[in-house]
Amino acid sequence: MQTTAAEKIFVKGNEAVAMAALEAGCRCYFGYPITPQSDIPEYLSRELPGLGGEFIQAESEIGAINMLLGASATGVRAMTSSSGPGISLKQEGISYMAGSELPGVIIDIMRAGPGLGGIDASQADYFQATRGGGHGGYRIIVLAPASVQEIYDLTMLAFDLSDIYRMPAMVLADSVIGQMKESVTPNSRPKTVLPPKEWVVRGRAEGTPQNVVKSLYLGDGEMEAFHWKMQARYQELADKESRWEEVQTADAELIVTAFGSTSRIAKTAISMAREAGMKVGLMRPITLFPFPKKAYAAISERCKLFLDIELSTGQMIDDVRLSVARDAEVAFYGRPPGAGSLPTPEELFEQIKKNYQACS
Amino acid sequence: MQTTAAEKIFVKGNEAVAMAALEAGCRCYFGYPITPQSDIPEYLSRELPGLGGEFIQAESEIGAINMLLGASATGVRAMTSSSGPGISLKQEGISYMAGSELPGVIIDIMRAGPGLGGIDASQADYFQATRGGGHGGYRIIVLAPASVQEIYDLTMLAFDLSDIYRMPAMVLADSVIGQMKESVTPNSRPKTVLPPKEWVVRGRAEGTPQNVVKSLYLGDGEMEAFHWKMQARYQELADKESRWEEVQTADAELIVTAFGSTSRIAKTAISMAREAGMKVGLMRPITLFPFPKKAYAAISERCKLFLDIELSTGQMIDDVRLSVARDAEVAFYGRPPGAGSLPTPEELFEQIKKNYQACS
Amino acid sequence: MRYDVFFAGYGGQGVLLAGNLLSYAAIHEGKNVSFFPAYGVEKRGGAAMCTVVFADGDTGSPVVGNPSVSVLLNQLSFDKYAAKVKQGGICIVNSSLVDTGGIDLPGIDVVLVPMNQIALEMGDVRMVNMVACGAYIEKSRALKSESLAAALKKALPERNHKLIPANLIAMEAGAQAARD
Amino acid sequence: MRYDVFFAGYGGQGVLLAGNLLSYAAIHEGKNVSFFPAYGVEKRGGAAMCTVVFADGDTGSPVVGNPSVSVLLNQLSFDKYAAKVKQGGICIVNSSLVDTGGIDLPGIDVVLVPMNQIALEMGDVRMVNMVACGAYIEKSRALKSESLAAALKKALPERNHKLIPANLIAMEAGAQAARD
Amino acid sequence: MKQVFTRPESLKDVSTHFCPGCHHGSVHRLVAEALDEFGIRSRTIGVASVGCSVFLYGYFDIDVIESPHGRAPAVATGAKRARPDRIVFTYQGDGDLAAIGMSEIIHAANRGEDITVIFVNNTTYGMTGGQMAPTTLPGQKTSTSPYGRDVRKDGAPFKMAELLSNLDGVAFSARVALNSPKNVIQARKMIKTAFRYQVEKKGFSFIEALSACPTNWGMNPLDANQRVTDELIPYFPLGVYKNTANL
Amino acid sequence: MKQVFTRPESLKDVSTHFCPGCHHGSVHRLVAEALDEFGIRSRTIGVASVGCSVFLYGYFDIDVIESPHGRAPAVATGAKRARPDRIVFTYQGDGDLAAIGMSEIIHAANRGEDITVIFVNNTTYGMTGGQMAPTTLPGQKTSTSPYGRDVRKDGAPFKMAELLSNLDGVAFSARVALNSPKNVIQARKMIKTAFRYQVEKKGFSFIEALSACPTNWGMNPLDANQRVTDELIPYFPLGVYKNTANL
Amino acid sequence: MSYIIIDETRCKGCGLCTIACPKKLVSMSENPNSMGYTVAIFTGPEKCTGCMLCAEMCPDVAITVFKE
Amino acid sequence: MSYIIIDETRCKGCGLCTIACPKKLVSMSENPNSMGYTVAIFTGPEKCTGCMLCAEMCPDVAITVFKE
Ligand SMILES: Cc1ncc(C[n+]2csc(CCOP(=O)(O)OP(=O)(O)O)c2C)c(N)n1
Ligand SMILES: Cc1ncc(C[n+]2csc(CCOP(=O)(O)OP(=O)(O)O)c2C)c(N)n1
Ligand code: SF4
Ligand code: SF4
Ligand code: SF4
Ligand code: SF4
Ligand code: SF4
Ligand code: SF4
Ligand SMILES: [Mg+2]
Ligand SMILES: [Mg+2]
Repeated sequence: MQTTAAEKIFVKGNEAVAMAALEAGCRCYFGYPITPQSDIPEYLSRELPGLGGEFIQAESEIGAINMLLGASATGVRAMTSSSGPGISLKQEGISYMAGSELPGVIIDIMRAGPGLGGIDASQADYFQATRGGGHGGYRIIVLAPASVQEIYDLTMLAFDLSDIYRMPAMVLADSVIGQMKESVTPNSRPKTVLPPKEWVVRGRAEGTPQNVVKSLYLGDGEMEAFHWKMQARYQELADKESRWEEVQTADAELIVTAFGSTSRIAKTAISMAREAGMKVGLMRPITLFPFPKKAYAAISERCKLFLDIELSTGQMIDDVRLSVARDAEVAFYGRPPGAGSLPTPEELFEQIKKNYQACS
Repeated sequence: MQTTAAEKIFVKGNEAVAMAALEAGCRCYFGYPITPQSDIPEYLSRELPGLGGEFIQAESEIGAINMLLGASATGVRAMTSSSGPGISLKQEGISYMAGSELPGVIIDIMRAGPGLGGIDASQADYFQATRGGGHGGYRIIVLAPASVQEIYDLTMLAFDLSDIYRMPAMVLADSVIGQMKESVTPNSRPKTVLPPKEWVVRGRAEGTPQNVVKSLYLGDGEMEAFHWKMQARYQELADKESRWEEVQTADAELIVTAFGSTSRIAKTAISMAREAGMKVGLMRPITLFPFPKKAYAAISERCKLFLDIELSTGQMIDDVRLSVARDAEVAFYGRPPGAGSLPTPEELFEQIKKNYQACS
Repeated sequence: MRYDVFFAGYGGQGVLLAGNLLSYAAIHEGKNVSFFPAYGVEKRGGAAMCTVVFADGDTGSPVVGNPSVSVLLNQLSFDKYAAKVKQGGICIVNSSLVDTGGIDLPGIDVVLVPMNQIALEMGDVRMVNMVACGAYIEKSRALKSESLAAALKKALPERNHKLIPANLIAMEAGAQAARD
Repeated sequence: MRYDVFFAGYGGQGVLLAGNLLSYAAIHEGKNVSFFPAYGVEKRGGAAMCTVVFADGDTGSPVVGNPSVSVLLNQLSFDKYAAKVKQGGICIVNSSLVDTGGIDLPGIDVVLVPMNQIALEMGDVRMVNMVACGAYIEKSRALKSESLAAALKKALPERNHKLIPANLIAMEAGAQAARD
Repeated sequence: MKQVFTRPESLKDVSTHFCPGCHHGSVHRLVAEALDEFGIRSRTIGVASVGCSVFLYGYFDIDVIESPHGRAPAVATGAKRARPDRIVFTYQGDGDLAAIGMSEIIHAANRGEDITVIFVNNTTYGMTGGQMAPTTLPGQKTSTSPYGRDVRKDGAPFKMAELLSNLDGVAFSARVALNSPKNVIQARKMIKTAFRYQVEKKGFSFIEALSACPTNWGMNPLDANQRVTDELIPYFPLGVYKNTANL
Repeated sequence: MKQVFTRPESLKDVSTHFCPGCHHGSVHRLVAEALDEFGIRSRTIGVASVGCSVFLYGYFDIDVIESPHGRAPAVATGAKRARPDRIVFTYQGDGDLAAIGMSEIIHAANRGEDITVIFVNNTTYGMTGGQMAPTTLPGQKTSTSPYGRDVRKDGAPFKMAELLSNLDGVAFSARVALNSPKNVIQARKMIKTAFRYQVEKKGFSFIEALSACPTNWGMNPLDANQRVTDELIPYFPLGVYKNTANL
Repeated sequence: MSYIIIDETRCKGCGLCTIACPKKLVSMSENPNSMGYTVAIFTGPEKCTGCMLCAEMCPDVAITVFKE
Repeated sequence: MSYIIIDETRCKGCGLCTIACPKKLVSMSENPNSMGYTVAIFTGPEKCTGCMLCAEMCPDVAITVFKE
């Protein structure tokens, strides 16, 4: 890492993740190589040993997520990272972590799918991340950065939220954000007050209660009670932790909505539209779960036309539709993932024009 | 299997699945034991060898789904079955099958989750089934039976639809349907005209083109084209294959909507409501993907109040909300899965009363 | 008509066989039947329950909140399920193992049958479930006893068909006890 | 001001290093920078591309559909990307390897620089990317050459710092060629 | 009068859900005795697997992590690496360890994780109702091998104690049985050795315990116990397969 | 003049994407020659894995199924059981087979599936850029073992040809190399034997091919080739580890 | 003189103790406990050596042994 | 007299053939092919025995061997 005069460093998104994890006090990393995120384990394999931490290249993504489960259960901060196929393999483990109320950070640098797909940027794993690709109807925290600085900051936030709400937290980005280099101010770990981890499995010393990390609930009504407890926690998350960015929405007649890398492309397209005299704004969810429903509802009181842009055939659009006012319209422009399919600002500008004209 | 005079047989839902698979010409089964579906492999381990078929108890659910992939690629009819944790483990394989346009039938007898959870009935894996728990934004056909006869019939249908549309098809039930015994008429295989499988990998004989089953698309725009092709196929599915059951919806002022086992419980509750003079009907989706959007839209033109009932904190409700008219209201009553949490008809009747009164 | 009956006991008391038997009897009478079992986590000695619904038309819900008839074979089942019986319904209790403790179940016809004792008298404590079935058809009149006789052939594996006569006698004894 | 430049060539031509170098130069001038690379599937000899966007304010999209400046180092890149250059933009071409085939790019300033030849003359064909950078700053005037000199220290690993003077000469040669 | 045999402290004073004659109970007790012996209860983390032993936390008075089916060695790896001063053991069935969990056990063993693995081989899937396991004997009928295990299609039973001893990372590997007092006493010795290896940070230690599952074998407890003698031990010979201290 | 050496028919007449000096190309050719030799091209199904060899279909003129990373043995099992008269082989890298795919290879081998497995061991993850593999040598630096493989934490490299030969289901297991004409010729013989076993329905056959990955070893092709001689072969001895026809 | 105590509530009637005792001092009763298991009983303190083999064998840790 | 033909478009210049030939009849040129690889060249048909070792060694199957 070379630092500039301004203390900024110019790094890849993936490297920023690794740096932020270390700053957040993460001392255990378990992962399995997969493009386009392998810079993360590579960086940590260099840095963790010197910090007294543990780096394991697991035998598989399943090994990795279960090592994360084991480490998190003992109360340390730990992380794994992967991409599409590997994240699919982790679904059972994530479900167990959610069912065991375990924290733990999962980085998902999305690539094109389904199947082996390709290594190009994708947003087609939105459903998998936000709806729980695993069984049992749990949810996890999902944070969607749109810049290298933000992936740094959100990785740190993921550790805090995960500890506070006792559930896995995922940073959901794609190969644009993971491979892109930008200048980053390596912020130090925020002084968030974290709840004590009394539930930790670390040996049942005399006089302390037995701690058990488990997801098995067999007593009458126990599992149901767990679900309602989680439901309340999700609501609390929505109330306290919803994050989003609005750009020029105040006077907008068309609101583009997009997350992560697409929001970056959209921003330039919106500048082009503004230059062309169109009142266009951007609504970018930063937390995908909790989805900033209220913010969408509020915006849609004043602007009735949305254009949702995704690197998929449309997934977040469900959340947008379920959030906006009933009389709002949500148009869609999707470029499913794959080589040569990343939209350009010019292309999105055309879409904005088309929809803007349709409305006026 | 004992047969009655009427040629009906009295069997468990799980056994009906196995019988239907054999009738559909399924000759390869790959699975791993898990409650509450182990009757399926047990039945097939007895019957397949005698039919010249192959039964493999795979080393794991991952082994099983990949054996299914391999067998399906050669053009035979093949199947796997599992429940929550096992289905989570199959997600990568399902994504590969979807990405490779492979047919194949997956039976999911849902149990309580997340994690190890419990073996009681659940509908909390609706999102996993219908949104693709795996990566890459694919969808699979999802059929939701509500009786033993229907799980028999839909299992056979799953094989046909899977072959016709070249995508995995899932029968999504729960331990109520899987463990329940009812009389079944063992219908014979419908005479559906199936498309020839020219894509099959069976050895590249001279003069025939090389066949490759793969999900890797690296050429510019290739993967995107694949996504749009699939999107068109999903639309075709929605147009041609949407299935649902309506009961007494014509004059209904409140429409209960539920799938699978809950719809059965709801039916009795609705009878109770009708007896009490309330105009209540039932809308039961049989295909969860494709979701019968148009049917919901049509009903919601005449009835504005829906009560969605699920064994979860609410998943199908998203699809209901996204399908009904904008001015329709969708209330929710959920019993998340777990021991002692199966709702009773009496309980649902109370919910119907409450919502019915609220509306009138 | 739509009938429902709920059986509960511990594993080994033959609860599921009883449910199966009634199911086959109902099928014999041309009814539609839903038989819905449930178990505890133990392989041996755990709880076992089942619900049988039969009707001329649709069986509707396989789950019944307030059964019209419950047959409760041990204390745990009684404590947990007796109060759930529908108003006007019947609660048949294995009084050999259950202490009803003078519990009052207003509006419910509580029928005490010393099933273990009767079964032992018949020579095999494992016939508790047959005694229970006898008591059930006697009190509910939902099925004919000929149907149960026919059903035994379906519900029992071939190798146990020799036990059918003994089972029929046990049923009759159960019916008799319930009548008294 | 917001600047963007697109580099493309085959692996081994140093496309990514060139992008990094310009990035550091822009950072040196206090700009915000987004450097976005892309590769083909081959480990060796495949395609390599990158886009650098730098601005005083937000860099916005790291993806650029119609670059203001493209630097195309081989035939494949030229064939695929030349026509994408923005109207009024600049297309710098490695004429040592690219046959522009008399293709007409109206509204685009096509600058032919025989980069391989120049690099070979400088003694090392691997300096093609430096020649390209020189041509770029000459034509775009987006960055100062001092900044590139400073940037070399950041972009090159320590062990290669001895090559900096040679690289600077190569850049100057590239600039010179573009000027002519 | 001195009480010479009593329940180990690390075992809770409760009844188990195990069936009559199930050897899981015996293995539980021996593990608890080892924890008592080394005085490590208060720093031990048990890693339960999915199978009849899933209620480990109900019986052992120690902290417990319940892992997904087959993944206990990975979970234990995470826990041990995070807390190297703790004693970490897994307790796994044959379906768990040798079928779905094959990759995790092989890799944890090969890495030489400093953990102890207690592997209960009862030649069947107990919890799910007696399906064929990777250790089901040739010809053995189970609910998914109704015509008996056919080695030509299902393969031969895995001998895990032997297989793992081929890996450099394994410090100790032994197979024991619980079918006679003598074997129980020998099993205790082996289980203690396995934990001693961990206490002394000597690396990965592995115990395979041949166990009876009367319920799924369709036998009464005495016959099931006899089957261990007559069928299991001849196929899976008892003994120490690796002992690096001896090397 | 007779053309004595030419490209096998089963290999398409195209350039590969492999790096200069990569032995994947050599292994491809030898497998193609075996298909030619037995005249089985038209009934062969290749099962590709994920790794540098993922483009199998681009180079072999045969039908191909591409499997998820590590799962080729399961995919091949499904294909072979469905079509027992076809010749089915997998082609897998060391990351694919010995890391993520450990369970699948062990179980397919143990079941004695009638397939042939070609295992290319280049001691690294080629496709993803040179991370540590389960076969990375002690001390070898890779992008995720920047200080060299530490056997105390990472374990010793797996010797798959030896490990698998412990399983009853394995009929043939051999290790070959491509670093000299002599070894190439020997490799051809072994690969042909492996396919012959399948043609004759003799069961599971396994070939481990030690291979150079100049790119990720950071070496030129000649040095990489030399490393196979100097470092790989001494650690992974060549030879036949199991040959049931000889037993 | 030694003796053993069999905890009735824990005994599951498996009978393994009966084959373990070299003196055949444990046998099965006909009495079911609260779980329905017919439990084992100790038949002779006279000959008991306190060798603990019965206790070693009991999977349910239902036996306590006392020795002089 | 035997000889070999090296397919220029296939050769990746790895040099493995040069160490394979017992007669040292293959060497590396300075000429890059269309992919930029400097290809191998056959230097002497006089001494070639047609032993095929060069071809066996070539990972890219770029060599064809002709023998009398
Ligand atoms: C992923 C997954 N697959 C399957 C199951 C179902 N399951 C629970 S326990 C078990 C096997 C138990 O057998 P074993 O490991 O031998 O333990 P035992 O009960 O015999 O002691 C299985 C397959 C599960 N819980 N999770
Ligand atoms: C589930 C999953 N995890 C990870 C990857 C990424 N991946 C692709 S190839 C590969 C390893 C390749 O190494 P190896 O098997 O040794 O083959 P080689 O390229 O060396 O021939 C990995 C980890 C993937 N595609 N899928
Ligand atoms: S089923 Fe078998 S393993 Fe499980 S508790 Fe019963 S006897 Fe033990
Ligand atoms: S990266 Fe290595 S294994 Fe892959 S093609 Fe290049 S040399 Fe071969
Ligand atoms: S202690 Fe020994 S002698 Fe006494 S009862 Fe037990 S086994 Fe028999
Ligand atoms: S061994 Fe234990 S559980 Fe079994 S009969 Fe004897 S005392 Fe009872
Ligand atoms: S055939 Fe033999 S002698 Fe001729 S060039 Fe090749 S290696 Fe040399
Ligand atoms: S071995 Fe083949 S690819 Fe390598 S230099 Fe010789 S001819 Fe070229
Ligand atoms: Mg077992
Ligand atoms: Mg490799």
